[in-house]
Order: sequence, then C-alpha cells, then structure tokens
Amino acid sequence: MHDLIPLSPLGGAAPQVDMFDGLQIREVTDRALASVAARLGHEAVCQGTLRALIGADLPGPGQSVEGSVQGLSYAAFWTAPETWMIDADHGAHELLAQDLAQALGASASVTEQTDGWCRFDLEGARVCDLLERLCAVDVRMMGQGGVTRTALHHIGGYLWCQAPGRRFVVLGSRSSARSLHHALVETARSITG
Amino acid sequence: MGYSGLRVIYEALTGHKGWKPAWRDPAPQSEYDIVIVGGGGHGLATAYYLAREFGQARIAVLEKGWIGGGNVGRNTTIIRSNYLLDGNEPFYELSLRLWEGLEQELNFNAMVSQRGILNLVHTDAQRDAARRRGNAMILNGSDAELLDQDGVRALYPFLNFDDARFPIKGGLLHRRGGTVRHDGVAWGYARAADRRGVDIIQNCEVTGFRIENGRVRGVETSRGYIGAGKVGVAVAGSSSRVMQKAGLRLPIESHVLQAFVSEGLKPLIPGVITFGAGHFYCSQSDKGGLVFGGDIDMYNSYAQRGNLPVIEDVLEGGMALIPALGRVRLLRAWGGIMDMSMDGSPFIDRTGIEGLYFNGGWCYGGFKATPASGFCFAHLMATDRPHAVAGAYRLDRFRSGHMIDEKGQGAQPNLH
Amino acid sequence: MTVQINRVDGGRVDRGQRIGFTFDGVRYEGHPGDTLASALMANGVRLLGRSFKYHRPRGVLAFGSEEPNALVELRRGGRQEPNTRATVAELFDGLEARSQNRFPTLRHDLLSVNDLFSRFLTAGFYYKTFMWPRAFWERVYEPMIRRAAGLGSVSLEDDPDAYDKGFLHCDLLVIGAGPAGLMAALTAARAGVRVILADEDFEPGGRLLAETHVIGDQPGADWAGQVLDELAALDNVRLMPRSTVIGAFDHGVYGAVERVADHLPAPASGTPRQIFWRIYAQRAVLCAGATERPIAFANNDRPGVMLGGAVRAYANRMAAVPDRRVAVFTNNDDGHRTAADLIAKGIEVPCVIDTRADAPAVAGTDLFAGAQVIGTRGRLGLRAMTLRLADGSTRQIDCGALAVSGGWNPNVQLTCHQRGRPQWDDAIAAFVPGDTLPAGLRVAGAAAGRMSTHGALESGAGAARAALADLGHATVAPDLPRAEDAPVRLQPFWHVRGARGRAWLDFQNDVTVKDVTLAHQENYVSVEHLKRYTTLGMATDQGKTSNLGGLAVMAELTGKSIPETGTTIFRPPYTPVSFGALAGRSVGRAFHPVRETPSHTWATEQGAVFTEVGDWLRAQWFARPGETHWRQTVDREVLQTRRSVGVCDVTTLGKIDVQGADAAAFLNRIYANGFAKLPVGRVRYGLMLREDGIAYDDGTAARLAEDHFVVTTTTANAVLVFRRMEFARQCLWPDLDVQLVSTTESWAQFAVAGPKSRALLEKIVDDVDLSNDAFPFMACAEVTVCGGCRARLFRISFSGELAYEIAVPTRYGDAMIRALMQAGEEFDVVPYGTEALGVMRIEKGHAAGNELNGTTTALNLGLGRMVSKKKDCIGNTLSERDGLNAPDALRLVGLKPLDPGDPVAAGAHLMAEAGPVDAGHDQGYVTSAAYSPVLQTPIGLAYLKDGAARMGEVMRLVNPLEGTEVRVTVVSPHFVDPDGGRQRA
Amino acid sequence: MIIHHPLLGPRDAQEFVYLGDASLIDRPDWQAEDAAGAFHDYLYLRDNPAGLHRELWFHEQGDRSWLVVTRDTTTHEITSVELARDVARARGRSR
Repeated sequence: MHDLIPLSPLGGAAPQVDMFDGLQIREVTDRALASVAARLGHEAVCQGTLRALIGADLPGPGQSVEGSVQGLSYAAFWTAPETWMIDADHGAHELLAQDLAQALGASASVTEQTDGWCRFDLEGARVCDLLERLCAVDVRMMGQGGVTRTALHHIGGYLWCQAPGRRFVVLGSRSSARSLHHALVETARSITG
Repeated sequence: MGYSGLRVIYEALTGHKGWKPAWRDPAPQSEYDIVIVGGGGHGLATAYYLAREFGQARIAVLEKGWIGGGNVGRNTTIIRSNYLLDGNEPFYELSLRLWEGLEQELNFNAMVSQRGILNLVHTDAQRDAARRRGNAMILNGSDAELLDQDGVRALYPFLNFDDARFPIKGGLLHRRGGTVRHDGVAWGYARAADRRGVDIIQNCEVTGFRIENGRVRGVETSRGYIGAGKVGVAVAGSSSRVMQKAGLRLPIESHVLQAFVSEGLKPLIPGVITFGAGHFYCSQSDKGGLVFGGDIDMYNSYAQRGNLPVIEDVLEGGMALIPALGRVRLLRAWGGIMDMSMDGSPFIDRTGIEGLYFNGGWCYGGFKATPASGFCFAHLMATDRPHAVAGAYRLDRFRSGHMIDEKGQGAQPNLH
Repeated sequence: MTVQINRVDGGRVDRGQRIGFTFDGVRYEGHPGDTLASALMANGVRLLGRSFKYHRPRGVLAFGSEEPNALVELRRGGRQEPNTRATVAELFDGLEARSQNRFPTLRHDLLSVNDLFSRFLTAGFYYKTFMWPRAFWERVYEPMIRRAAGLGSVSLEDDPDAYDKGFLHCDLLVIGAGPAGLMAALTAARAGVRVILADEDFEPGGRLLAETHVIGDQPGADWAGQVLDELAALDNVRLMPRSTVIGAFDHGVYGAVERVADHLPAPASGTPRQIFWRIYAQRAVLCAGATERPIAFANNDRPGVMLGGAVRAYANRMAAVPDRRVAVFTNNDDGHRTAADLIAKGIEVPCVIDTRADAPAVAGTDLFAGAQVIGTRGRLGLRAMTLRLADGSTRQIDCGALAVSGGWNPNVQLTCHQRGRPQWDDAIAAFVPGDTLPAGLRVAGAAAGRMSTHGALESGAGAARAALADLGHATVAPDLPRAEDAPVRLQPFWHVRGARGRAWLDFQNDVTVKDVTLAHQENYVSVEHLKRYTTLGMATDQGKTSNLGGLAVMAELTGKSIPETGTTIFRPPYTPVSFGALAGRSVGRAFHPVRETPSHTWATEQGAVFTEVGDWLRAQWFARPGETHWRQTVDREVLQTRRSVGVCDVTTLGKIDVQGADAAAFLNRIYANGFAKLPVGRVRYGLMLREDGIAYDDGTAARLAEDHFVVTTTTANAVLVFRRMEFARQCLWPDLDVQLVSTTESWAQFAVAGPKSRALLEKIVDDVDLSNDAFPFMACAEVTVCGGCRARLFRISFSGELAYEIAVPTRYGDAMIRALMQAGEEFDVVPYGTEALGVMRIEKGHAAGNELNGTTTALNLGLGRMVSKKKDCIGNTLSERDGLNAPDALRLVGLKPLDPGDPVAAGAHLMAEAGPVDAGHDQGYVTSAAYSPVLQTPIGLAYLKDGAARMGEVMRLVNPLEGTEVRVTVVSPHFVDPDGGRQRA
Repeated sequence: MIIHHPLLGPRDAQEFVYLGDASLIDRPDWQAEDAAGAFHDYLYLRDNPAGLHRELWFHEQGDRSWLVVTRDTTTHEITSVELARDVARARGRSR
C-alpha cells in the first residue's frame, strides 16, 4: 500500500462538520465515484452488466437508485443520456473505475470521478430554507432519490435528495470546495441567525 | 433661429413665444435624390453630412416611429476612441474629433463631456493587452495613459482595492473619451439637417424596396411609394429585417443589450469606469444617475428587453468594484437591439444592388460612432467611394478573410 | 421633544409604545405602525425636501411607494441610504433621517434661487446654451450643473450589510394583498395549490387598512386580518410582507425584493438586510391596486397639497393629518370620501371644490361645484388657496392642507414589463392593462380598473380560479362577502387653465404645464420626445403620479385624444431596488468562486505569492528569505530548474477524457494535425482551430489505449474546448462512438522539469523503466507511485527541459508535492510558479494565451505546416482564405534588445529602424516579454509582418504609452535549445 | 427564461450556454465544389429572423446536452425543445 496521505477537499486530514440550529453540514470523503457512458450500440449490454454489478436497474433522467451486491451497497444516478454516475464505498472500492471498466469492457466508457468532486451532506429541518437561497431547483418538491445538476452560488454541482425536505447531498467541483463550503455556511448563518 | 444663451434670455423675457419646431413634419414627397432609411443617430447624421459636406439636396430620412427612438436613445452615452486594430481606430478617432466640435457645428448642446474613460486591468495579461492597445491608440493619433494601481486609486479612491477577488492592478486611461447626452445627438442632427432642407418623415415605415434590373428605384412605405436615386439603410438592430426586403442575408444577429440607471445622486463618479474582471461599466449623468451596463443577454432577440440573469450579473460586478453602492438603488432597466456582427465590427458598404447602401453591424458600439458613421456613409453615398477611414467595413470581408476582430472571438456574434 | 399635534384618534398605530427618531437633527416621537412620513406629519412637519431643478419646498404628496417628493437620507456611514421615500420608511427607535438636495439647510436653501430664474430654466434650456466658449462646458458649466443636480448622497463607505438571494417556486403568485389579492390568494390556497402572496407594505391589507369600508359585517381591516390568519395557517401558502415584486420576466419568472431588516436599526448578526427572490410562478395575479393622480394648478406643489386618497389613508390608518384644516379639490366622487372621513375624524374641512358642475353635495362642509383652485400661498407650506367659482368669481380660503383627487390610475406597471401596452378606458379615464400581458399573468382589482371593493373581491377570486383552471385544478367559487360597489363617477380634469403661475405635473423633476406646452411648440410631440425633452416621468417615481397628466396636456395641445397621443410603457423595476440586493453575496472576495490547486495548502506553507488565473489561484512564485524583488525569485526558480529540477502544479490545465471506438477519428477532426495514427502510449502536441481557421487552443493528447485519450487544454479554455467538443460530438458527427468527460478536477498534475527530473521520478514511480529508450520524449503510461498509488505519467515539456508531468488522484496531490520535494532534496529541487513557467516557455518559444489571441492563425504561429490538408477538420477550409495567407502575414519571432539593459515590453510595437513612427508604419507587436536569466537579457515574442524572413533585422520597439523606444534584433523565437536536444535527452 | 428540457423538464435558461442558429448543425462538405463559399455562408450568414428561431443551447449546468430550441425572438416564447443530437441525425448527419 502506498504511503500518500489524502487530504479532504477542504484541506483537512479529516472531514469537516458544521452544526447549526436545525441544520448539519458534513463534508464526506468516503465515497468513490465513477461515470459510465454506454457506447453506441452497446446500451443494452452496458445496462445489463451494470445491473448485475450494482444490483439495481439504472435510473432514468433526474433519478437515482440504490442496490447491493454481496453485502456491498451501491448507488447510481443519471447524469446525461446513457450516462450514469456510480457511487460506492471508497474503502471497499478505491479502484471502482478500474473494476467497472474491466467488467464493462467495450460496452462502456468508464471514467474515474472520485476526486473530481467535493461532497457535503446537508441534514435537518432547515435544509430547504438553505438550498432555496443557493440554487434555482424546486427543492421542496424533490422526491426521494431525485438528482439534478445545477449551480449553487455560481458553483456547478449535483443536488441529490436522500430524504425529501430533510437530507440532501451536494456534489460540487472539488477545486471550489472552500467557496462552496463558505456559501453553505454563510447561508446557514443567514437562515438560522 | 440660432440657439444661444442670449436667445434663451430673450425668449424667457418674452414668454418663450419665439421658439420654433426643432424640425418640421413635412409630408413625404413622391421622390428624392437620396432616401435614408432610419431616423436614428446614424441616419440623421448621414443626412446632415450629405447636405452639409457633400452638397446633396432633396434628401429624406424615413423613420418608422419617432426619431431617436432606437439605440441612439437607449445607450449608455459613452464616446471613445480606444480601439486596437487598424481597421477601427482611425475611424473612431475621426468620430471623436467630430464629437469635439459637434455642438458648435450643430448649434445644439448635446453635452459632449470628455470626462475620461478608464479600463481597469486585473492581470498581467490584461496589462500587456492594454499596453498594446494604448500604443495603437497613440500611434493612430489618439490619447492613452497606462496607470498603475496608485494612479487608479488617485482617480477613484472608492474602488475595491483591499478586499477584491480580482485586485485592480492598473488601468488604461483615455482622457478624451467621455459621455454625450444621447437624445441631444439625435435632436441636434435632426434640427441641423432639417435646417438644411432635409425632410424628416416620422411614422413612415419602409415595407419594401423597388428594385429594377439590379438597381434600386425607391422604397415602398407605410405612407406610400417614395422614389429615390439612392437609398441608404441605417437601421442597426433591425438591419437583417430591413435588408431581407431587398433579398440580402447579412453576417449579423440581433441581440438585446440591457442598460441601467440608478436614482439621482450627488456627484460621485467623475468619468467612465470599466471593470476588467466582470461585466460592468459605469458613468454618472449630469442629472446624477449612475448610468451603467454590462454584457448582452446572449440570445437572439428583437424584444427590446432582457432578463434577470444579466441584471444580477451586472450588479454583482458593480458591487464587486464599488462596495459603497450597496444602498444605491437601480431605478430603471431597459433594452436595445444590437446588430451583433460576426467579428464585432460594423459595415459601411455598397450592396450588390446598385444605388442601395448599407450601414449597420454596430454591435453595442454604435453611439460613439455616430458622427463618423454619418460622415463616412454620406461620403460613400455621395462619391461611391469609401471614406479612407472606413474602407475596411466591407460586407464581403469574411469571404476574403479580412476580419476586424478586436476581441478575437471569431464568428460568434454574442461574444463580441 | 415636540408634541404630536396632528395625531388624531383611531388608526393602526400602537399608541402604547413611543419610538424616538430624528429628522435633520431634531428629535421626534412616533409609534409602531408609523412610517417616517406619518410620524413627521403627526408632529406637524410638512417640509421634507427640495425639488430637483428649482429647489422648491416639498412635502409628502402620497401614501406609498409612488411618492415623488418626500425623499430623505436615512442612517449614517456605510448604511447611509439616499433617496428613501419617507412614505415607505418604517419607523424604528433611533431612526435618523435627513433632508437632501439642499444647502445649507432645508428651510434656507441657497439653490432655491433657481426658482427665481425659472423662466430661463425651461424644458431643454440646456440644449440651447452653454456652448460658448467651447472649453467652458467641461470646466465651468457642467461642474456647476452636476453640483446642483443629483438628489441624495453616498457616504463612500462600504455597505456593512449582507444581502441574500433566493429562488421560490409556486403555482400562483399573488402580487399585492389588498382585497383583490387576499381574495385571489384565499381562493387558490383553499384549492390546495402552492401560493405566494407578496405585498410591498409592512402590513398586508392594502386599501382595506386605509378605508372605512365594511366587508360583510366587519370593518375591512378586520376582514383582511381574518383572511391573513387563515392563509398563515396553511402549509401551501407563503406570506411575504415587505416584499415588492419588481419585475415580470420571461416565462413566469418574477423578481421580488424582501426587506428583511430595513425596519430594524441593523440586521441581526449573519442575517441579510434584504433578499432578492427569483420567483418561478406557473401563474400570477397582479393585484397592485391603483395610484391616485393630482390635478395641475398654479403652485400646486407646496407642502400641504396632497393626494386625497393619501390624506384619507394617513388619517384612517396612521391617525395622522397634515393639518387641522384640510380642504378638498376633486373631479370625482372619491374626493368626497376624503372629506367625509376627515370630518368623521374631527378635522375641519372648510370646503370641497369639485370641478363638476353637477357634483353631489357633501355632508358637513361647503361644496363649490364647478369650481377650481387657481392658486396657493405659503412659502414653506400651504397657508391659503384661491378658488375660481363656477360663476367666475374668486375666493380665498385659508387651509393648511389640500387633498387633491384627479382620479385613479390602475397600477399596470408589471403588465408592461414585456412591452405590453395598456389601453384606454373611458369609464375611469385611465389606462388599464392591455391585451398582451406577460404569459401567465392576470390582473384583478383596481389594477384591472375594478375600482370598488366588491369589484376587487370578485375579480380577485375570478382571476385565481381562471389561473388554476389553466393548471388543471378545480376550484370552488368562494362566497363573496358583501362590500361597497360604488361606480366611478368622474369628469376628466387634468389642469386648471387661465390662471397665472406654474402648474406642476412632475413634482420631483419640476415639470410644469408650461414645459409641456413648450415641448409641443418645438415639435417634441411624441410621448417619448416629450418625456426625454422635459424629463417628465423620469424621476425616482418613474412618473407614477405624473405621466398621465403630461400626456393629457399634450393631447389637448395636439387636439387628439389621450390614447391617440400615446402612452408610455413601464420598465422594471416597479420600485427602485438596492444594488446590494441584486448582487447578493457575490461581493468582495466572494464575487466569484475560487478554484484552488491540489498543492494550495502546501504552497501557502511555502509562502507562495498567488495570482488569479481565471477563477484559479495559482502560485506565482515562491520567495525565499533574503529575496527582495520578485525577479530575484523567478530568476532563481528558472535557473535552478534548468540546472537541476523544478516542480510546478499544472493541475489547472484542462483535462478531457475522450473514450470510445471512434475516439481517434473524432480527435482527428477536432485537431488541425493528425491523430488517427498516434500509437498507444504516446502523446502528441495538438493545435485546434476555430471553424474560421483561427488558432483556438493547443495542448496535448495522450493515447492511453486504442479507445482512450486524455486531452489537455489551456487553463483559460478548458470549459470552452469541452463545450465545443460536445458540439462536434452531438451536432456534427452524432454517430461517432465517442464519450467525453471533463476530469480536470480529478487529477492533481505536476510538471517535473529539468535535467534531474528523471532521477527524481525514478525515486517516485514504482517499477517503471524511465530510461530514454523505454520511456522516450512524448511517451505516456498509467503507472503507480510511492508504493502503489495509481498515477499517470507523461513525458512532455513546456520548459524545453527533460520533463515529465505526473498525475495522481487529487486527494493525494498534497502528499505528492511533498513527496516530490522530499525525493528531490538530493537534486536541489525547486518549486516554481507561473512566472518562472512563463519565462521558460518564452525562452523556449512556446505559444500561450498571449500568442493565441483569437486573431492569429497557425501560419502566424509558425505552425502552418501542422494544418493537415488531407483530412476534414474544424477550421481547415476557411483557414485557406486569402486574408489569412497574405505574403507579409504576421509571423512569430523572437526579439532581443541590442543593449541588454533596454526593456522589452509586451504590447510595444515594432517599427523599421528608420522612418516615421505611426500606425501606418506599424510592423507588429510584442505578445510576451520576460527577462531571461539564462541569456541575461530581456527577450520577447512578437508578431512581425513577414517575420520569418527578417531574422537578424534591427528594428525599433516603440512604447509611446510609457515613453520608451529601444532597438531590438529579430531572432528565432526559440531562444533556448532551439533543436530540442534537452527535452529528448 | 425557462427552457423545457426534453429529458429534465423546466430549467432556468441561466443553466445553459447559447450558441446561435441551429443551422450551425449543417456543416458543409469539405470536399464539395464550392466548399469555401459554402463554409462562408454556413459560418457567417444568418437569417436572423424576427419571429420563430431555431437555435442551439448547451446545458452546461445540467446534462451537457445540446438542445435545439424554437423560440420567437420578438416575444421570447418557446414552442419546442429537442435534443440536438436527434435533430442532427434527422438532418442526415451521422459519422
């Protein structure tokens, strides 16, 4: 095993947590991500292989699914036509992209995305109050598993609803982690202050 | 009847009974030697210079609405000669020189105010570009000064120097640039042209061109057919619409540019400032309103109005540059339709149709060009030769690869 | 402390609490529920400001946001707030207000001398004079005019308050919470749809709070309160008081400003002063009510002359009256209500002057039917007025206030924001919303010309039901409570004729009937000419109380009807909006997001100086103790890199993952040079053109597998190149099998350059033969580093040295740079920043952003032969145009000064060694310049006409901007290692 | 403005980047007789209608689809939105 010590997107050795009245903002670093794009003419093979790999049918636009195979849990969300992001535990799947590519062969293009993103999990009764100050998405109507790409305070990213009205995941571009975090925290103070 | 301070006093003392219409409202005649389509700044200036400089008579300006109702009355009133490229800078320098004597020439105070224009630079690459531009300006007989941060601070101490995302490193100052009362330009040219016999015909929309054997014979209008020896079209914003009636397809898209004014304030901003790290430029009118703008709305439009993203983008730039403006209020936002050309530069050219001339493609820079545009278009129409400083403004320049692309953005009009 | 002499009984102010505030330094008291205007009124203060041009005394005219006169400055320092309408400023304890546009004091304003010269200062006088001598305009006239003009002032201190933005979604947006809006909101809310009810007032209810009307069995205000209680209890309703909808934009997007803390001394910590909401509404109902209009008569601008409905609202809602003796001047029945309500409050109403000969009688006061007000007196406030009775006789009446009603104009502003034109309604002698409304918007209540309370309730419910029907929701018709349904009885009357003195139309901008007459005389007849020539309607109220009056006068002069004369449409915003709200939190350092490189933390520890490159922050150089000038630092970084090895974070370069069976074919069309045959494990430099044949971007493409490339772009163009590649993929060649993913963020990438780079990397990279044979120049491979961390290794060089770029997953970027520095210690490794990077690439003659400036071709760059003519690629065809291939086309050259002490400045221009210096003799320009510590001389890259053929020529490099002119020699742009031996070593 | 994305429903136009006339899909054949003229007309000339306009938008803050939006340039009303890839194929573009 190599000896390189990872840093969190916010630059810490450990992920950061911020607590507010009715809202928690938690930096998350233990997820692996890889995108899978089906190749032309291989869509069915790609989907079938992935179904077996993650234990769930791939979702349609704006949606995510969760699945599990051999005790390992996965999630997948739609990102573009015939393209999905696969999410898995980083500890068990540091080489997620490599593994997927191997399994999918020429049926798909797989790209490692784990470190392209910073992730913040937002939880609490005020989460919609927070998000409606940051992005144009109708967050109050987002259902379980809904995923949408949007811009939060000029920073592009994904918004993933894990419990309507209560728990959302924000994936933002990793290099802007501090700006995104600043926006989340400032806005959290604004709504709870 | 001339305008002067003495005249104002005399009229005041005698009940203002002597003031005459600034221009007549003649009925259209059946035929003119020259018909100018478009009663905006460029069309009125063209008519004026045709009469004044080129000895032409029997001229009419046809305006579909009321004169000065297009972009000459909707812009942010800036004049400048700070261009980079050879095809442009001599033209805009001529324009600036014409501005400098305009009021005396027209006997109309359009409030030409050379308050200075400062283009801020925030990176080394911008400073290099500013140096190249400043030198090009000077080599073309214009004026430019390169300021460092202290130089900028001395002029505008309230800009954001200390807490800026993109710190101000300096700026290119063009002292002879400034502002002009935009409506006054249209009215001044209209009055002066009228006094030289030009018929200004409002509420007269051109609905078609009569073209016979490759030569223009006249125009169909909402007020009937009007014959013409030559027809010049100066309808920037609507160029494609009008020229389409003559069967021409242009290298132009129409886009909306929004402009803004704040509530009136006591003097605050002496000149014109252009933010180099966001979409924001600003000056203060003589009435006290901050007059400002930013980028176009990006999509093709003829609607003369824009949307919130650009409004917010402009104000974000404004606040980033001048944090003291937080409690100043935006009073009014409006939109004008820009002829965005494929290289960001205009056209003053003949068309494939004999006797039909075209002036357009001014992007969002037409106002400052008004005098030179009128002068050069008049020159072209009167002599059938382009004026020396407008020779590059040809419609076929993309075919031959002679683009005049100040911004280097290529054939995407909304990026110019 | 003054006594509230004009406070009357009743009203909605909380007399139980007293609030202290100051105006022009004098301390007064008011109550919660007061506005600054009502509190000053209660305290007997009538003079609040000065007009724009003549500096005439000005008092309160109106009740709400349409106020043109009572503009004041609030607060101090960074919170100083100019031009605030006292009529909408909520009172709070400690509020500090000052009058503006006066010197030295409000009562004694020196510029009121302008009024004496008013006959000289008519509409447009400035277009006719100030022209001689020419130089006097900027030096004398204009400064004088500017000082006199303007209204309030800005402190020039930074605003300390925060502003938020937000986004709301609803099925129905109801704009205005008067009777129509409340009924619309209630109807929709009961149907269960998502409703937003926004009202600009701090207390919703609209005119129901200002009138004595009864709804059902209860006072109107109580009914409003009951409805609001019901709405507040529903989850599907969002009530937004203190929220002004300022604009109707495309496709149901509305802008609204919520004033969160303007009624507080300061916002609570962390909370915003205001929020700018973007509201996405499926449907909207405009219930913005109506604005009363004045009647123009001689000296109708004195403090104390007010709109009748406003006087009534102050009396009924605020329990304040402008005076104890108030006369009424009206052309319609609504004026009579004012008289009745005032009388009920115990105010003396000496008379009602009604222009209508057949005006109905009013109980409790004298009626002068068919009479007109022809003059007023009172230097700083109304004391008396003169009437001309129906029989032509005149009469003088003492009064401290005059309530004027010329009828009511529907507030159609938002219906015009998408350039809809209102239409004339003879029945109410006003413009009502036209046919072309913003899509999805309906209008109800007085805004739609339904002037009675019943009409408001009925049309509000109807509009909501129609809107919901559009959306497929069934609604139940609500039981409409009983309410007054008086018809509008009005005789249009705009201005009093045949009287001496100026009659004001636009109070703030000092536009009088005479000005309109002059505009007509001078042919400024179209409405737009009238407005622009006279400034009518251009003040901070945007003509809410003045436009129609001016139009009516012009209509009379032209002999046309008002609708034939025209109308002006309104533009956003409905009321002025603070810059701060529209900017939100994108201010200061948060103006744009910051992008940090993976080594940012480490670089900060090293004391790096950072520079902005787009949104990225990059280390510019790493100063060491004892270095006093950045040049010392950069020279060291360059020399040490070229001598041993340097490390630079190059993560910011765009990285695009290109995969698919047709990936090679795709790149072959994207790049001007060929890529089809690039072997796996190799990298190639690539040049992209725009379709117009101009060089667009350059970078490398590494072939990791038959069907997998990694493309790099310049930092500046990363996003744009990706977008263009997607365009080509989706729109031009949709059946090529290729997939694109931006991976710029995923990999931390470092350049390791210099003769010792191989030795350094051999310590880092696991088990890979890095020898020149095994891993030659332009090789690439997927490897592991530091005992198993996956990585990508590219042997590419921007510096011209033996060099590599090594990429690891971003989370390990920090550890990687530390590992590189540690491993490199024995080789005297140096970190270098963008400045040294730039110096080395100039020394090597590599083009960068300054050379790829969007106007230059491959030919200009000296890369003409790279453009393959044997294949289709973007830009190929149009690159062949004559204008881009002139014999003397610019060519990239190097420059060296004859005297190494002379500067070479980027942006300086090249002239022949002898001859004139002007644009006509311009030969080219310097794109990039640097001091070369290797050559120990300044050097530059330049575009020079026919430059390739001019090697060795001595030229003048002129920089008149900074007053320098130096002699330079034209040389090859490849200053260092021109045959590339080092990078292949 | 709101663009009704065929896959993602209504989205604020601010999430998109505008390119221009959808005729930019119809890139000429580089080997045709008058390729230079065809490319000139393709790249530089525009109908620029006052009325219905088919135009290209890129969903940059979304799924990275290029869309063909039919919009009235005088009112901004949008009457149809299609995936540009489908439009391109329908216009005969392939490999």
